[in-house]
Amino acid sequence: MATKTILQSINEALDQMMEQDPSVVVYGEDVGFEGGVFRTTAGLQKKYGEKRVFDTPISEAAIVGSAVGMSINGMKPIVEMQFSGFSLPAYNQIVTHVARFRNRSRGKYHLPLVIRMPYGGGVKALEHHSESLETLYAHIPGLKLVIPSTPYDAKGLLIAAINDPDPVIFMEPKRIYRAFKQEVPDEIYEVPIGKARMVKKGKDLTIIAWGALVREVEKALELKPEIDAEVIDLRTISPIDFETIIASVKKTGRVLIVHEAVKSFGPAAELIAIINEKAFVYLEAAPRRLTGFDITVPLPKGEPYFIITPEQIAYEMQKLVDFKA
Amino acid sequence: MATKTILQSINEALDQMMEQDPSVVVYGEDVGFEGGVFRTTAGLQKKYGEKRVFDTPISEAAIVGSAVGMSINGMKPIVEMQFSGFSLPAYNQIVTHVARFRNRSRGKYHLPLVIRMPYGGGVKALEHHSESLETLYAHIPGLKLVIPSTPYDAKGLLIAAINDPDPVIFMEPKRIYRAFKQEVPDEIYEVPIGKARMVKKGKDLTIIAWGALVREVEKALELKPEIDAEVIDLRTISPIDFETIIASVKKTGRVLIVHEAVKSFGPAAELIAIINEKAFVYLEAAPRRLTGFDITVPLPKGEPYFIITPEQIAYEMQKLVDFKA
Amino acid sequence: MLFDEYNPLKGEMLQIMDQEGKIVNDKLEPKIDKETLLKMYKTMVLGRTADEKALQFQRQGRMLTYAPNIGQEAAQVGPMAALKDQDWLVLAFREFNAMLYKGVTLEQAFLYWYGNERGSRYDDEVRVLPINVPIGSQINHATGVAYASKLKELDEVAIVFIGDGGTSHGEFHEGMNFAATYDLPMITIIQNNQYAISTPRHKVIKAKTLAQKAIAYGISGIQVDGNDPLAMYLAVKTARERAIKGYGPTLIEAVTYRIGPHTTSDNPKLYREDTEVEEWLKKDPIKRMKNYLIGKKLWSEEKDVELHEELKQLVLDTFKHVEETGEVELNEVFDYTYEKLTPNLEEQLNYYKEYLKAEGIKDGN
Amino acid sequence: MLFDEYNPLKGEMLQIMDQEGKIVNDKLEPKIDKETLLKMYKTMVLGRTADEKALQFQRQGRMLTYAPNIGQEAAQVGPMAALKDQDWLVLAFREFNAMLYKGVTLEQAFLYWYGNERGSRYDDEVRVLPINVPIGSQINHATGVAYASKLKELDEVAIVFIGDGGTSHGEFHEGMNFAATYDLPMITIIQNNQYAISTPRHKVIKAKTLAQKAIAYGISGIQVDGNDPLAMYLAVKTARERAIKGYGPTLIEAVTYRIGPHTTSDNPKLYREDTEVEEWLKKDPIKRMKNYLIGKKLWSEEKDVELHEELKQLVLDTFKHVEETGEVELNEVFDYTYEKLTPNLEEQLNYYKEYLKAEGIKDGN
Ligand SMILES: Cc1ncc(C[n+]2csc(CCOP(=O)(O)OP(=O)(O)O)c2C)c(N)n1
Ligand SMILES: Cc1ncc(C[n+]2csc(CCOP(=O)(O)OP(=O)(O)O)c2C)c(N)n1
Ligand SMILES: [Mg+2]
Ligand SMILES: [Mg+2]
Repeated sequence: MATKTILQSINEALDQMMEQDPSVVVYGEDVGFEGGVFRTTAGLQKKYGEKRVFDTPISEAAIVGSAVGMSINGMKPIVEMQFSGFSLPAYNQIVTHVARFRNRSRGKYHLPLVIRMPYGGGVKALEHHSESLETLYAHIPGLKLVIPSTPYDAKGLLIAAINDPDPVIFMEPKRIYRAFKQEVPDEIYEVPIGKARMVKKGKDLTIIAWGALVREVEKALELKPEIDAEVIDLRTISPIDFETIIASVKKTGRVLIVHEAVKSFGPAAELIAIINEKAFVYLEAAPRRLTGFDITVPLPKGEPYFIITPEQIAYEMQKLVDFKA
Repeated sequence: MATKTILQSINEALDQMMEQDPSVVVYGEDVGFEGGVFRTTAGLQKKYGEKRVFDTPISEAAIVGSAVGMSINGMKPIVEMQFSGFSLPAYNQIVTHVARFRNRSRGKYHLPLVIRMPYGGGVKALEHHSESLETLYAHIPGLKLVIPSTPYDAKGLLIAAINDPDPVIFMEPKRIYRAFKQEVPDEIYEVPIGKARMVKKGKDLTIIAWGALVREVEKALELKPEIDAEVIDLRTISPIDFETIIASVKKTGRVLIVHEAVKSFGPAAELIAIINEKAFVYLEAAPRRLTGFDITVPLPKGEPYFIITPEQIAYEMQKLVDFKA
Repeated sequence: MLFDEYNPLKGEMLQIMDQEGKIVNDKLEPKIDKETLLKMYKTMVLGRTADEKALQFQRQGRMLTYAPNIGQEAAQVGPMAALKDQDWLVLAFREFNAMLYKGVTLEQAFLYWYGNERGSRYDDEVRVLPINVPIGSQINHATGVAYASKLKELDEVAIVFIGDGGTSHGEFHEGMNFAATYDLPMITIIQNNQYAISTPRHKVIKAKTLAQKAIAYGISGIQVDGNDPLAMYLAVKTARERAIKGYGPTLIEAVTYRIGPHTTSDNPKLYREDTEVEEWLKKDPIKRMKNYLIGKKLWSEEKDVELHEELKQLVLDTFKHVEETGEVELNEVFDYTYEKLTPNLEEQLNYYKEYLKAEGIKDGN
Repeated sequence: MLFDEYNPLKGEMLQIMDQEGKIVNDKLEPKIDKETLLKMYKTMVLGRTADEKALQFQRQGRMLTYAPNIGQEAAQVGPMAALKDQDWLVLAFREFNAMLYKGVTLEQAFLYWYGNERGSRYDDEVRVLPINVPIGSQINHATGVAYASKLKELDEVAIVFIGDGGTSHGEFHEGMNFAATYDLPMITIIQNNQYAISTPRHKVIKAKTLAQKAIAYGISGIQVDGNDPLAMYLAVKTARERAIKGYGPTLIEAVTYRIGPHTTSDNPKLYREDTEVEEWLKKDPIKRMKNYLIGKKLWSEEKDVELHEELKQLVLDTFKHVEETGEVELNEVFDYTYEKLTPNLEEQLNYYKEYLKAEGIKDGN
């Protein structure tokens, strides 16, 4: 066991799964020779050859569409969208095919593929390099959507995604690719899809977050030592782990959801709806959401207004515990 | 004044706006010579010529992308996606450009365009011809999303959309294109965007719906004469008319949201979140949502399981009024 | 080489038999065994019969929408005869005859248009992808299938169909380019039936031929008389050989005509003249194939009458069976979204069953 | 006709001056007035100077990402010189020189890469669309702009840039086909700089030339030495004349090379040899243009030294100004989503202001 970053964990998961299973192929724009613009696929082409790890034309629909065809013909493709903002040209393929082939063919064909994409802001990037598009994938029946927040989970969830018989969208919080290291087993292991992670037990309120914001929540806890928050890292955005969330809310009666995706029609709304459906009578305060504003992620000079800080989270925590019906 | 169907109202709105404003152009697949597969644009090419009303190649991205360019160069394009399911190949253009040009150019360019698309199920159609994709557009900052449910609103809202300085997605409930007639003024008039319609006042609970389902709700009322429901036709899905909704929920304390879009991460979730944020203490029951299941809209033989009936709405109404905290 | 000789820029269309089924290019007449020739013909007649009946069923309100293939039989059956069993067929939506030839049962094909997803679950060994509604997107599936075949070094190709209208879609471009990049064993057949719903091909595509689009991808392209089954056979056979040798994909434009409406919801009289249809009726591929077979003494008028009778009955019987067994159970609409029902879907299914029970509704349509 | 003579299938590339700036094709040497020639040259030098400085600023942590243009100046300035003021420039993202020529100020151009949207608000009369990040999608904007120009029967064209990598995108195809369909007054320049980030053009595009993609759309295409400003000028001038006459769009492949990294986040040493870069340095467009001007007695070494000094200072001063004024106010990030703040956005803005106040944070970054 050694300490690894999220980036290293992803690279290791890909490497080990390619080694173990010759049907795994990895491709996308600049994924092969260079090893990806973030270097998540570094070294793989050298090790597994140009046929299993390769560069593609700038054609997101072809990347995803071909992954559909490869899956049907026995491969396990893991494709990369260079940034989640550039998955949109492939959105038609993802919604109309990736999500539907099993249903359309009544189970004759299924697509055990993974679509990886770095996502989220905070890295001072150009337009379209910073969005958080969870809703667009979570709303589509037939897809699973997974987001790790730690090196350990990154490896385990990615392996689980590759082994999953259903197509998985795997969003990578690029802001923390290299932010910190963690002990990560050298072997292959799975972190189950569909299960949230209890980051910290608590009794005053429940905070739900995922991806890069889990760390920001942890920092916020330090700003508010007087509040005993329970923190849940959702990990799988779809299908949602009802159980963990509902158990927590029943206990605390108060809930704050934090995400960088824009607010309206965003993921927090679904969580609030579920909590209403399953734990309404336990609610002691109106659930709150702290999210990206309903605007385009600003270019770097304006981005700080958009990025959620530990201070804002702490501010929201206070509002929640102060709430009196 | 004469009675008109939704289809006729849409055709009339297009006709009158083209007549009034030479910068209006109307185009899309089969929109020109034939007048559209549903005949919404019938007669326009003959009247306004092939340059202003025309057939395009099967290229949704080009249809929407060219509308961006036309807007920049002084036109008011009204484009049609043959079915909302076929707007997905244009989704990249809509999200990255239609929604963002004003912001990107800090107001130098704005896009007063309208993207029309028939949507929804219940017409025994092939795959991809029946989806309800409100969330995909409502979640995107910079877009407005409008859905009429009556001939009167269809004409007034479409005219308002054409006059609106911001880009508007205009979804047409094709199931009721020809379902009924209503008195519709012959002149040009607007129904304001961003304002819901109070269909019926009531005190026991609030029902929010839009598009084809407003009629189904009305039918449900007849099945439950003992329940005095307030019915709101949302009309504009984004931006949402908070005021009307919150005023109603504060009065009734109970709310049912009915939509055909699939449930998870769907429009009802946002409404529930808003109601929590703004009227939590008034809630006497957990808000409920009656929506499409989280599956692909089935082909016609299975579609009846998916389509929401007045009986189901009535069943939900009863559950809501029966709820005791 | 065939594809040099018929380079699309030369403006020559490959034709082997004329409108009457007489060989006009005997150097190129392919040697096809009797069994295959008869299978080709019988499939075409079955396709035509089923097509005509489907239109009737639809008018009687017994079938839903239907997209007829009349006139395009050769463009579909010629290619299929040139393939091997292990080859993959990737569909657009107007390839009824190709499906039948490649092992989709008539019942499955009907069941789909009847409105039941089970109609897209072809038999396990049948290498056909389901009907693909989003125009153009199937090309990319074919590239993936072909990539896998090539990676595994198998003697397989993917053949994919698209309409003339479909070539304008971005996905056509991305898929063709992708296939060219990796020299994939893929064959693309454009069924240029002159229309995309109401829109004539010449009005929205400026290129003189569709075959010349191959040049954009640096691959071979050829324009073929799509109503000539032998020409279509030869083009695909040659393309297949090249693909297997590693020369990459081929783009084949089959020049043909949609005799019927776009679908049963369409009225072609709104946008085209009857005289145009009549001209094309003279080039009927079934007539040509029949004359060719009779000329070769492989077929006779008597056999033909018998065949038509037999297939008509088969179609009626099959459709009756579809009507008797074509309903969908509640579980079916939930069971295939994921391998296992998610907790969420389980809840939704249970909720619905509860509702049905509460209302005393039978669990069915 | 130029485009017949240089039909892309003939494999000839249009070149008017050689690597040293000597005219090698005097029949085609365009007659460009002195003022324009000097503007071309000065823009190229300004572009180069600004480019080199931007790389420095970025290394000093004062500029954000930056996509340098070094080596591609002629491919951008040649076309701009052949346009009229009322023509529209539709950008990809690597057209710094074209922007400057067409009236975008150096300050605006810098401000964008500094990370401020105001850098995309060019002056009202400047007909340039903002930098377009989603590869390929700008082609469709150009078709729309051109459609409007044609509908209004104006003497305007739209010129749109794309990279070699960008031609693989579906949107390139749809836009080119759309423009061809309606014979739109549009000119597409492919800056074939041999790379898409780390991916060499020849590895992912099988077609021998990019110009031959024109054939797929039934339009004119030509391959041009993109480091030859006169050749680029001539090709665009001819394309413009044809466009205005109603002959439709033209596809121009400018063969050039990206001397610098893809962006400041990229390390080209990972994927290409220095020797390759050195070969291309010999074809430097600025050297060629300078020699040409000196040969024509329009320029001198002394003036050149002066110009470089002057522009260097201009660049330093401008960037300093950008640093002093380049911050973004809170309202700016909210104000341009819609014409008016929606009630929802108003609420969000107020909420945030309240938060800042509560925390005693100054309303600013
Ligand atoms: C992406 C997409 N856009 C629009 C449609 C609607 N549509 C169905 S068939 C058709 C015309 C297809 O024409 P063509 O490709 O020539 O095939 P044909 O119908 O002639 O066989 C259209 C526009 C669709 N299915 N998919
Ligand atoms: C749709 C889309 N996919 C991916 C990217 C990421 N990306 C930015 S530049 C680039 C390479 C572009 O290459 P080319 O078109 O040759 O232009 P060049 O950078 O050489 O000027 C890529 C893949 C993008 N901007 N848009
Ligand atoms: Mg067609
Ligand atoms: Mg390039």
